[in-house]
Amino acid sequence: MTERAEAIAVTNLHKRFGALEVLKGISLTAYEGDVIAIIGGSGSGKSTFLRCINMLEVPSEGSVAIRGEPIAMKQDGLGGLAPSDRRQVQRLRSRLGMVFQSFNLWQHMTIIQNVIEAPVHVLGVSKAEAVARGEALLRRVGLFEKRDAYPAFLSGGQQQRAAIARALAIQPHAMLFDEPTSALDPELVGEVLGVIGDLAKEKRTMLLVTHEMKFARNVANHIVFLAHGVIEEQGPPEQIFGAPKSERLKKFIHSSH
Amino acid sequence: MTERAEAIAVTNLHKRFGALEVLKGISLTAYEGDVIAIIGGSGSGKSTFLRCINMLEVPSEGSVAIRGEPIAMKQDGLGGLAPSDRRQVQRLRSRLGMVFQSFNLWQHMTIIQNVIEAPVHVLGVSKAEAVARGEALLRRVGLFEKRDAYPAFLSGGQQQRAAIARALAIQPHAMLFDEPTSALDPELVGEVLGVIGDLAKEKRTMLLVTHEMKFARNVANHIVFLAHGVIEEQGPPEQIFGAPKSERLKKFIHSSH
Amino acid sequence: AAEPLKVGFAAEPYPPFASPDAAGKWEGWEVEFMQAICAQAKLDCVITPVAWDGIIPALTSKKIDMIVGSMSITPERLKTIDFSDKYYNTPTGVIGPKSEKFDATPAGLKGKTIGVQVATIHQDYANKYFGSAGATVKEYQTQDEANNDLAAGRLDAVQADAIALDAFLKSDQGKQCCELKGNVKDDPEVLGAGVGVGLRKGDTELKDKVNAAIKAIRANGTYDTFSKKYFDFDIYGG
Amino acid sequence: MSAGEKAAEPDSLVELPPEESTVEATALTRLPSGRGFLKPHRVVLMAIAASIVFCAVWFLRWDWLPDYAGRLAHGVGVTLLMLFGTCLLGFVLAVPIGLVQVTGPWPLKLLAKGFCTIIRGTPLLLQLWLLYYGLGSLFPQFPAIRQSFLWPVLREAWPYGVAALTMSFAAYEGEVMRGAFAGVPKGELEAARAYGMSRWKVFRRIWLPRAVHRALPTLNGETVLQLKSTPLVATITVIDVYAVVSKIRQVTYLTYEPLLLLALIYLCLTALLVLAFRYFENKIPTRSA
Amino acid sequence: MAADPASMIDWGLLALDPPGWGGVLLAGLMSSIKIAIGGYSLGLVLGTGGAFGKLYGGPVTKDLLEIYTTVVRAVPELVLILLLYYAGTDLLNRLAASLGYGTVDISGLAAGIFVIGVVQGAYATEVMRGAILAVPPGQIEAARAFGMSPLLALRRVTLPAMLPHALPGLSNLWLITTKDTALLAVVGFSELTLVTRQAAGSTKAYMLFFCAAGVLYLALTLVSNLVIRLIEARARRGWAAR
Ligand SMILES: Nc1ncnc2c1ncn2[C@@H]1O[C@H](COP(=O)(O)OP(=O)(O)OP(=O)(O)O)[C@@H](O)[C@H]1O
Ligand SMILES: Nc1ncnc2c1ncn2[C@@H]1O[C@H](COP(=O)(O)OP(=O)(O)OP(=O)(O)O)[C@@H](O)[C@H]1O
Ligand SMILES: [Mg+2]
Ligand SMILES: [Mg+2]
Repeated sequence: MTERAEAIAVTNLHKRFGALEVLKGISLTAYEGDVIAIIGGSGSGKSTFLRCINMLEVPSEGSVAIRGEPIAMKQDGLGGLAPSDRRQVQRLRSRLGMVFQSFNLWQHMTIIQNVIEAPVHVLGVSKAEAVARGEALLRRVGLFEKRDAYPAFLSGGQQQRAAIARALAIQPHAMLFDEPTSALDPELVGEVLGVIGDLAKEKRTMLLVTHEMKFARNVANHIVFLAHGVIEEQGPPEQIFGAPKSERLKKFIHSSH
Repeated sequence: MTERAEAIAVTNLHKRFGALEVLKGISLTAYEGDVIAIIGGSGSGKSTFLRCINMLEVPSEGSVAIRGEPIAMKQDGLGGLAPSDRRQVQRLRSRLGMVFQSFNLWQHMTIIQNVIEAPVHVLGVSKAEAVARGEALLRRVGLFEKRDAYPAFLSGGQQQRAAIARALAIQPHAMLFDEPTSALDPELVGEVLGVIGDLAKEKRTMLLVTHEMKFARNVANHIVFLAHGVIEEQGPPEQIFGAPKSERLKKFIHSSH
Repeated sequence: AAEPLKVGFAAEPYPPFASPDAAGKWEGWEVEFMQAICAQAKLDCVITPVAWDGIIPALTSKKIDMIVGSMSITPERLKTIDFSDKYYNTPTGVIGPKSEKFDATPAGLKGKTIGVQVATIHQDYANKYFGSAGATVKEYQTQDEANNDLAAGRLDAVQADAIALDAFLKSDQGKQCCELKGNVKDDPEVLGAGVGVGLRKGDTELKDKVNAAIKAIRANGTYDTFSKKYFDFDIYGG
Repeated sequence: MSAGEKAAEPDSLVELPPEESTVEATALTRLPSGRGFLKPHRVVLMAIAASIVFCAVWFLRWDWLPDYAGRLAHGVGVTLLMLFGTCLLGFVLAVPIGLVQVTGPWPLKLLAKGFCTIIRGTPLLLQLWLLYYGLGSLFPQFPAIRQSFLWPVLREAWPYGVAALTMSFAAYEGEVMRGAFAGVPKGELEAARAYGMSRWKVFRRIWLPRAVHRALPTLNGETVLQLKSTPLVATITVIDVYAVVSKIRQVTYLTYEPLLLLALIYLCLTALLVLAFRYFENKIPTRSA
Repeated sequence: MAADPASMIDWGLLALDPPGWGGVLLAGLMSSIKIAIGGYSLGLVLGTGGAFGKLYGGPVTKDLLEIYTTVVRAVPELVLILLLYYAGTDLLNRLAASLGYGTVDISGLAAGIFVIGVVQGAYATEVMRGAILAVPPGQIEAARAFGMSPLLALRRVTLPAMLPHALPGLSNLWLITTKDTALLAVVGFSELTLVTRQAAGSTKAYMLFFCAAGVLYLALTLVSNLVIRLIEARARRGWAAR
């Protein structure tokens, strides 16, 4: 693993909401091509961890580096941290493709407009080029014919696939998925997992919070089990699912059928 | 099975929405104490079937009898049917406990008010008695201490348990569940299934539309598989899940992991 | 001054003193009076209609410079604005429906409902003499509304300045329903001071000019000339 | 706008906006709450406010106040009477107006819609005049009416004021109730039917209370608007507090003082209304973020 | 009033040229519309600023805006207009005088627009604030996650996304504005209501002119409704049908 470049490096990350410490010192490095699944019970801090990586939540302590470039932080005067360079954050964010649990497609734009929005208005790609690439991506997730539909007219599964295309459109260094299927009806889960599985096969760097154990096992090369704000256990899927060591992990795997 | 009384008898039920025929002649009899699980793909007509039983949807053809009393129907002049005696429908409904997918608790009433509403205002039970019984029911579903809370302040699982208590409060001849857990977060499903499982053990007559195959298998004594508006296959759980005959059922069981 | 003098008129029509026609031209006795004094004092005047509600603030905030609006001079008002000398003072009359017979005396109006325009000397008078004698005094924002209600039978009598009443009685509406019941007994303390031009406090220069002009047009006959067009009696009063 | 309102929007992918966000805009329920009220900047603001009040008292003329205190109090009484009378009557009308627009047969629907459009499309002042000077002055031409026992009432001004304000409130509130009725989740009504309630019972026990509760913040705003509309009755000789103040202005020719007093009176009345409504709203808590 | 009102209607009074008052009424209507458009636009600007100030401003900004919206919404418009118009110009004049300028004369139109704008601004603030709150936070978060700067996110996502939520409120405000212009009569502005009163008072044909004005207002409302519907259809294009 070590010969590959670092894609995301998180060191000693802490996050407090008021008195509640949600993350209690997490360090994790994702190398290029890694597919890391983050599992854990509800409230264990998985989403918070993912959101700290692109500064949607500002960490209380610790540091995050994207492709070797540490995000500059400063004290915010209230005993917490704050990014010191907003432009840097925006630049780094513009190459991290985030896919949300609830899709968060922009409802006032058609699917293709959603997909080209960030390339055109953030990265400055020409519109023609963005559309061409966007259409290719939509074709890839099987949504080409929905290109001019508005999100509200699509099923949940289609919306999530569109969201994935939107995230891919910025040619991201890494993709961040926060429970991409848990807002979907059971019948629609498959189509989205299929698309993500394909991405994994291409060796795209991905961090993936999920409740779908079977899927995590098949797709990830590294599993991180979060419990109460710390990494309780991590390792390759065979080890985590086949030979869990910690009691908590055993119980967790057992309970999630 | 035959020595028990009929609780619900549906004969040759058809339901059309305009040109779309959703139910194409369904006959099914539930005897007292039966727990019947209705399974099937999305759009196969499960909800419609359940709703026809208490006339929330008026059947286009066929008849429904509750405890041997057929619901009187008349032609409505447009080629469809309509209940001919509204009072009869109201009376029969007042002994069918329906639990909805989205709970449908009355938001302007506290939990205990929700529970005593139908007993007091429909069945004419005295308020003191209704409260006493209601509190017992709430205790049973583990919600006694939430008795004076408003539904909006409860979790989905708690709301659904309250809805079950509300349905039990009318001392129903039969309970109708329409996907009682599918609006719940995965972690909350268990608590509701637990309550329903307990009811099943008491041999309450129940019709249960569900996506939870494992649960249906454990709890029901009879499984009905609906596809495209007809009963494609039915029988005891071991047979349906263990030795499905129809291709559709095999595929369905396979797909729902 | 290069700036023309802005003369405020109540935007609501008050014939025969001042009312606009459809072309927006103002006409009436007060319009001619205003023109006469402006000509006399060599002032360049323009008519600025302002709704009655806003006419005093318009004066104090210098949106207009004087008000020609049939404003009665009262001590209470003198605390806030200034007045020129009176330029007319008319008897006060009471009108009522033809079908009913009564006099304009406290006894005659007992038990009747009598309409007056709010915050006028007529209101004070009606309250003092008729209200205390068992009549109901009803306040109206404009004279027109009181007249209308009289015609509609919602009032038994209207007390106002005889000229306004006369104009009403000559209109189609007034001709049919109503007649003059007589003028009220004078009480200089209430009805006294007459109508003056409203001026900003401290604007003594203008006040002097206006007073002088009023005296002059009274003296040189202009006043009587244009008054005759409207009235067949002496509107200046005693 | 209370966020809790929207928590229970029906099954749609996108959140639909509240039916009547305008009127929401007039809802004054969000006044600052007591707790955590005193912050340093607030103390400064209040000091500034106090000094303004002091200036107003010191530099302006208030000597007329004692003379009119009684009449002002009476005027406030008339204003409140008009307000509550017309709001209650208007609400009673608004419920069927809103309801038939949601479920009624089309002729009624059309009628209600037309009523709302016409009333909302023309200024209240015009309606008031049409009623009072138009309709009201037709009555006396019929001796039958003039001789009838109704005449003493019909010749007064207040019935016309009440009628105009009531219709206005009914039209605006009818629209609000339409939205509120339509916004009650279908499932809750269905649940009521599923438990054997008759239509009337569903309406009385579930639909109406639920709709009224949804409409409360808007209702609050509408009531404040109605409070601000009541001065119009002064134009037809009903002596409310506004008429008293205009009279003071006419008598004294003071510009600001009576108006400032009037603004203060309306602020106080509004505050009272808001507190009252807040009390009702809090009776059934809604979950807000 | 005459015994037979029907025979009394003199339609000639509504003729477009004097002595008919039709032209005057139409001119009044035009003035009303002019003021309404001006005041409404100002209200929108104030409302947008106010909404963002209330949501994202500092504590002092928030409190001041709260006072602004509360007071303006609690006090009758007529009182506000008198106070703002006269006290406002009074103060302005004194200020100008103390700075050595002469008195400034503010045109009735400008002042009217200003006053209506301030009143509408308070309501618009609340409409916009509600609309912004109604935008699912995830939409804005997604914009941030893709590296948009706050301004870009505002322009590309927040504003267009809130529009459908704001439109019903804003269109209602527009209708209110058209009727509020009647209040400007007190500052001497010849809008529809004032000229109606003048026409009615001069001719004594009260019913005729009140009805005529009512019809004009109603027509304005109905036309506005049509336009609003078009705008709404456009803004809601991304919305699933109800
Ligand atoms: N903005 C916030 N303010 C306060 N507490 C928060 C906030 N966001 C999250 N939390 C708390 O932090 C804890 C972890 O939340 P997080 O969303 O990261 O959990 P999760 O592992 O993603 O859970 P789930 O599987 O339910 O999504 C929870 O207890 C949550 O209540
Ligand atoms: N009121 C209605 N009007 C028209 N079509 C309807 C109506 N209700 C249901 N349908 C249609 O009837 C079919 C069956 O619907 P139903 O809700 O019974 O399916 P279901 O088996 O419950 O599916 P799901 O598992 O998704 O709840 C669907 O195609 C649906 O679109
Ligand atoms: Mg999460
Ligand atoms: Mg269903």
